[in-house]
Amino acid sequence: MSYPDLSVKIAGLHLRNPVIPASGCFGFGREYAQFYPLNQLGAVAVKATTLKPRIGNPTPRVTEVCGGMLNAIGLANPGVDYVVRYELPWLANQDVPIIVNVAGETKAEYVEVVRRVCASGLAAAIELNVSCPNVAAGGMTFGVDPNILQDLVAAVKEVCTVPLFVKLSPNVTDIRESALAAQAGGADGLTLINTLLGMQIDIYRRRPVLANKTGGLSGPAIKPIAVRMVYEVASVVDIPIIGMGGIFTGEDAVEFIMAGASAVMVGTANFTNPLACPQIIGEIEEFMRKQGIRSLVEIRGCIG
Amino acid sequence: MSYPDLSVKIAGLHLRNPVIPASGCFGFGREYAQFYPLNQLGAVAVKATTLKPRIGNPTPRVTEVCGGMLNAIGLANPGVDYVVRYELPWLANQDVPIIVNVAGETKAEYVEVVRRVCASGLAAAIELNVSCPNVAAGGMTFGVDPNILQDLVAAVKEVCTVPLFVKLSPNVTDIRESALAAQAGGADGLTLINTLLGMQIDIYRRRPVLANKTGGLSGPAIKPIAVRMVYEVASVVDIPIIGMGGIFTGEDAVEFIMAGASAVMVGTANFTNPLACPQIIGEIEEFMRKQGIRSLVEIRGCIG
Amino acid sequence: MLLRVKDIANLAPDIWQITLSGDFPYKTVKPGQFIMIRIGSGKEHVLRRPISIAAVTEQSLTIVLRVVGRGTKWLSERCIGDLLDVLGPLGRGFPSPPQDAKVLIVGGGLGVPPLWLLGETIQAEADEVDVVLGFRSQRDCILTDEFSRLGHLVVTTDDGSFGIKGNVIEAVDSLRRSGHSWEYVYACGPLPMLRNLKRYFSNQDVKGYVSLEEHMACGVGACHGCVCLSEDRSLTRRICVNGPVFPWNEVCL
Amino acid sequence: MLLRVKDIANLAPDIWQITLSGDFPYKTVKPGQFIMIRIGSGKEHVLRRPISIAAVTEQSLTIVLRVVGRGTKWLSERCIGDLLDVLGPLGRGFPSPPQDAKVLIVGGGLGVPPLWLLGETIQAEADEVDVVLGFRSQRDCILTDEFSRLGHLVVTTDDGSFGIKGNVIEAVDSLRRSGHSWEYVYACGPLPMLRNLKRYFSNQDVKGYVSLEEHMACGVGACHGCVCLSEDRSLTRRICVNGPVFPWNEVCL
Ligand SMILES: Cc1cc2nc3c(=O)[nH]c(=O)nc-3n(C[C@H](O)[C@H](O)[C@H](O)COP(=O)(O)OP(=O)(O)OC[C@H]3O[C@@H](n4cnc5c(N)ncnc54)[C@H](O)[C@@H]3O)c2cc1C
Ligand SMILES: Cc1cc2nc3c(=O)[nH]c(=O)nc-3n(C[C@H](O)[C@H](O)[C@H](O)COP(=O)(O)OP(=O)(O)OC[C@H]3O[C@@H](n4cnc5c(N)ncnc54)[C@H](O)[C@@H]3O)c2cc1C
Ligand SMILES: Cc1cc2nc3c(=O)[nH]c(=O)nc-3n(C[C@H](O)[C@H](O)[C@H](O)COP(=O)(O)O)c2cc1C
Ligand SMILES: Cc1cc2nc3c(=O)[nH]c(=O)nc-3n(C[C@H](O)[C@H](O)[C@H](O)COP(=O)(O)O)c2cc1C
Ligand code: FES
Ligand code: FES
Repeated sequence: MSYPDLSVKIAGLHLRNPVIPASGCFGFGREYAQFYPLNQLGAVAVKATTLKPRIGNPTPRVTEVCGGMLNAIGLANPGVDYVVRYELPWLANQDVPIIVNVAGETKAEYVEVVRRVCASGLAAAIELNVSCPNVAAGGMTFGVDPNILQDLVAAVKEVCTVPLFVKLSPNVTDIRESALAAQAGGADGLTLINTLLGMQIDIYRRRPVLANKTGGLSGPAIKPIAVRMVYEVASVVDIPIIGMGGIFTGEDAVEFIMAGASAVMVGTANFTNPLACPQIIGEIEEFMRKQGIRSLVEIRGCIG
Repeated sequence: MSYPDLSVKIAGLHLRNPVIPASGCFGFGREYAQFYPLNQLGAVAVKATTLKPRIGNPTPRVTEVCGGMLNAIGLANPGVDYVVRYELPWLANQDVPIIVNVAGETKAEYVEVVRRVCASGLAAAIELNVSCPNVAAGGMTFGVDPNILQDLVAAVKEVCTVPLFVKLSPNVTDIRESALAAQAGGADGLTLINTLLGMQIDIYRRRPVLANKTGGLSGPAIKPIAVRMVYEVASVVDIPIIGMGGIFTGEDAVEFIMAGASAVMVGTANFTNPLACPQIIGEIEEFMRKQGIRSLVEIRGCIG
Repeated sequence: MLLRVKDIANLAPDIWQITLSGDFPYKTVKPGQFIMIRIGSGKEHVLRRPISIAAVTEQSLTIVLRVVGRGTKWLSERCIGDLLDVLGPLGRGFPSPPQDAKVLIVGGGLGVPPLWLLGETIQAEADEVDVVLGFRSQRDCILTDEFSRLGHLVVTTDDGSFGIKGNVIEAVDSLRRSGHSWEYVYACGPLPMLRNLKRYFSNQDVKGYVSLEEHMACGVGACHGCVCLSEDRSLTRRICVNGPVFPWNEVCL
Repeated sequence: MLLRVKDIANLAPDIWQITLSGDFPYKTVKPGQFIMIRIGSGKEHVLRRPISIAAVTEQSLTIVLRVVGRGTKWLSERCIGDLLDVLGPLGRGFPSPPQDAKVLIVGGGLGVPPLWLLGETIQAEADEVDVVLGFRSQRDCILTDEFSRLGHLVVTTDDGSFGIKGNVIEAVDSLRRSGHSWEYVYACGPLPMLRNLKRYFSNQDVKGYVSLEEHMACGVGACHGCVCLSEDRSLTRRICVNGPVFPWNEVCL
């Protein structure tokens, strides 16, 4: 049987395969390069970058829950100038496309960060993080109002010289509205889902486990919600989708592709198993081989 | 050490303890009476009742996912007249308060069902199901628009002669808005959360596992979301809350109480372990005894 | 109930036979009844898996299962001495035929195990028992030795690698053409097989019973997850408590 | 890496010592380093648990843990022969003191295990090693025999049920008043203990190193979950890769 073709074309990007470590779960790539060469990956989505450096929320800011985890990192990052100068160049040398996740508190900040990232020439694509539940200003507020979202995307699109992905929040009544707003604003693609807002209580200390009280829920627990949302969004938009939420195995990834995603991102699984991404790539390939699927296009959105 | 007092007073109801099997997960009580006397429970919430009998959705209509399950039962029930005549009388003899879950496709239908249930004199309380994700008309549509919700609750309240609880949908951007709308409409209490809409795909058959495609996600996977929502709602309403979502142990139940719930409901856990409810009651009692808590009021909402 | 794994054996690729012992009302078990087994001990798996009782003694019960997903995989990895959390016996089994009745038993694939217990139970009473079992291929054949002791056995495989090539309906048909006739038919297997069997006997004076499968949550009648439609499609029946065995003229196949 | 449980023993109520063997770079291990252990094999537990390396030989490593939640409970229930999925050695350990330095080791509760390996490592080189260990009560005391072989040992308990009644700072203070002095202080234990120790030595010419704990997700520096603040609170340091051991004047305790 011939070797299945895992490559995907998405919003003008050519990826070796559809597996991309998710933003915030892979740093700027350095840490996982000790486990495998990063050019095995389809692309790498790096940690959210903001205009100014941010130290993030107080700790504890991660905790485990059944089938997942909560995080309230709070967009900790060294700021766009540092990222562009000291983080991206190393990663750009690893022969893997870089997707730079961008966050901000104001429209102007988003625009400025995207401008600087694009100017560096190091990003293959931008992922606009309008859905982070862990910061007081900005972040999710952009993600839950379609009008504000469309306006933000349009403003960013004007300065964005690479494909622009918008990362949608699942904490909404109808994610199709957000998706259509992002598309109307000029997004070249969508990534979904970000985390769902959750809380865990330490009943012996009588207080929330996370210092920030609430945090974003990720991991296998959210997979059915994520698959449903990818399916819903795929049925209303024309732009490609990168799906994520609880992907731990190749079979999980195939679920997202059948729901309509062109590629997938893997977050929490990297923590459970640092080799998660290459293993998932291998499992997708094995599934394709066993099922006689030559290209992922054959099964993308196949459940109709 | 003295025996801790598990009894709770909620919206005028006196319950022996705060543990109530959740609607749809306990039938009309008969099936679980073979495992233990139902008067050990705080109350019993029975399966959703509609005006006409409903056969529900095609099968498969339940499936397991990581840390939970999806269901798309679709409000299958024999109709209010049958329920009032053949199901409630038996349960009413078990010496346990009955909370009757009511669903409908139109406001008029809700009102009529509530009228007939109240007329029977067998219900200790009504729980308005405005959040079922598994039916085409009605159900969740009432749950996601605050204005429609308030109007519905007000209409039902007029004919409701027992305490009226409104069960909120988690599939919304801000559940506090639904909570305030229900309160404004005259609800005596709130129950939350219902299931989150999810989907699972059988990648070998290339189709959704559930015949209905999507279903409601319940079980431990949703607990952090549910705890967060109870906490959010408790901070804005004055009426009592019954919390639920993934409660499997007494410690889980205590989390909801500390988040602000006066009582809890237990759904999926009954399937995993038919003795879940009495065991949870025992574990709450043990926790209270070990921590020197005499009454649940001492810890309700204690994380502030 | 916690039952202990007394024995676990691989019968065919992906097919395992597990014998359980411990406190269980073995004597009350009727052929066609099933148990619900908890998977793991944590919260990852919230639904028990329904598995038919394939054989029972005074102090043990045996199940036969095919690995199709995570739950059955986990079960196949149990070791002798492990404890399983079991609920049962559940459901209504096959009604016994009257003394000296002429009986046909038809099984397909993993529908075969519950018929084993049925065959053993009615062997004594029935006049003659014909058994037709269908499998995909020789490597999937299970319990054929056991059934050959119970009556006249015909085995079919889709690819002809064992027994007669063909499906069970064809085998039933040629039995009938060669003079066999039956008053009671008991069947368990894939839905299309049951549907075709019911259709095959539709104009004949035969009492037929089928055992149905559906995804289950509670296993005790509370959740309404496992329903099938009544023959006239007006009502639902809960497979876990009203079945899994139904007279075939009462349900819509 | 999959390591095999070679030995598991209960040291004190809820405290377990586990020795692991298998392919692991034992020789590179520095005192203060830790491993991240996967809990279970399914998807219920997605975060590994950080546990310090308490002792190491050429072919095994030992950890000591207290059961405080689901993960440590699961670990305590392992049996000899079981495999554990381990990541490590992780983090930067305690720097060795110069030859003939005067060293004080201070441990509190479950901060004691990583200091065991430290003590063994520096015993040869240091001039004299004073060790002060604090526990809540006699029943919580662990590794005291091991430490008494490493140097001059003082044990305190909050309730006086073993050793001296009081906390470790008081014990350190009376050692100093009785003439002891140190150039290097190594400490691991609850944050308040570390904070008080740093304050106690604040005006003295002592190099202090503390090992910090925080909830971790990745354990390798990628998630920024496990940070502490730099002394001036302007920056964060990742405990898993920049620590867990820090010079105490570099971090805000
Ligand atoms: C009354 C009854 C008796 C049965 N007896 C046997 C038997 O003796 N031997 C045997 O091998 N199998 C039997 N089955 C089928 C068996 O229950 C399923 O194969 C099993 O539940 C699959 O679980 P899984 O986790 O391996 O598969 P998964 O596909 O991972 O299961 C996911 C979910 O779907 C449900 N599910 C999937 N397939 C089925 C199915 N065919 N029937 C019911 N639920 C399903 C599971 O229970 C679980 O909730 C019986 C089913 C029923 C209803
Ligand atoms: C570098 C380092 C070394 C450690 N060495 C040891 C040791 O040698 N012996 C020992 O007994 N303990 C040690 N701990 C603490 C140990 O990691 C926690 O007790 C353990 O993770 C608790 O897990 P649990 O599932 O039992 O508890 P739960 O409370 O159920 O855990 C829930 C989540 O919180 C995290 N968590 C809870 N408490 C802590 C904590 N104190 N530190 C870090 N994460 C926590 C868990 O990792 C998990 O993600 C160390 C911690 C760190 C950071
Ligand atoms: C620790 C952590 C940090 C994250 N940081 C970011 C971030 O900076 N930007 C972003 O868009 N998403 C962030 N996410 C969300 C993930 O990219 C992803 O959307 C989510 O975790 C769901 O995928 P998973 O279930 O595979 O983890 C973070 C998630 C985790 C767990
Ligand atoms: C099989 C099933 C049927 C349900 N039917 C109803 C229902 O009829 N009415 C209702 O308000 N909620 C229904 N629910 C939702 C539960 O009452 C509960 O809100 C939800 O399952 C979350 O709780 P849990 O995680 O403890 O199951 C149903 C849930 C399940 C799993
Ligand atoms: S499985 Fe719940 S009613 Fe049958
Ligand atoms: S645990 Fe992820 S950075 Fe330290």
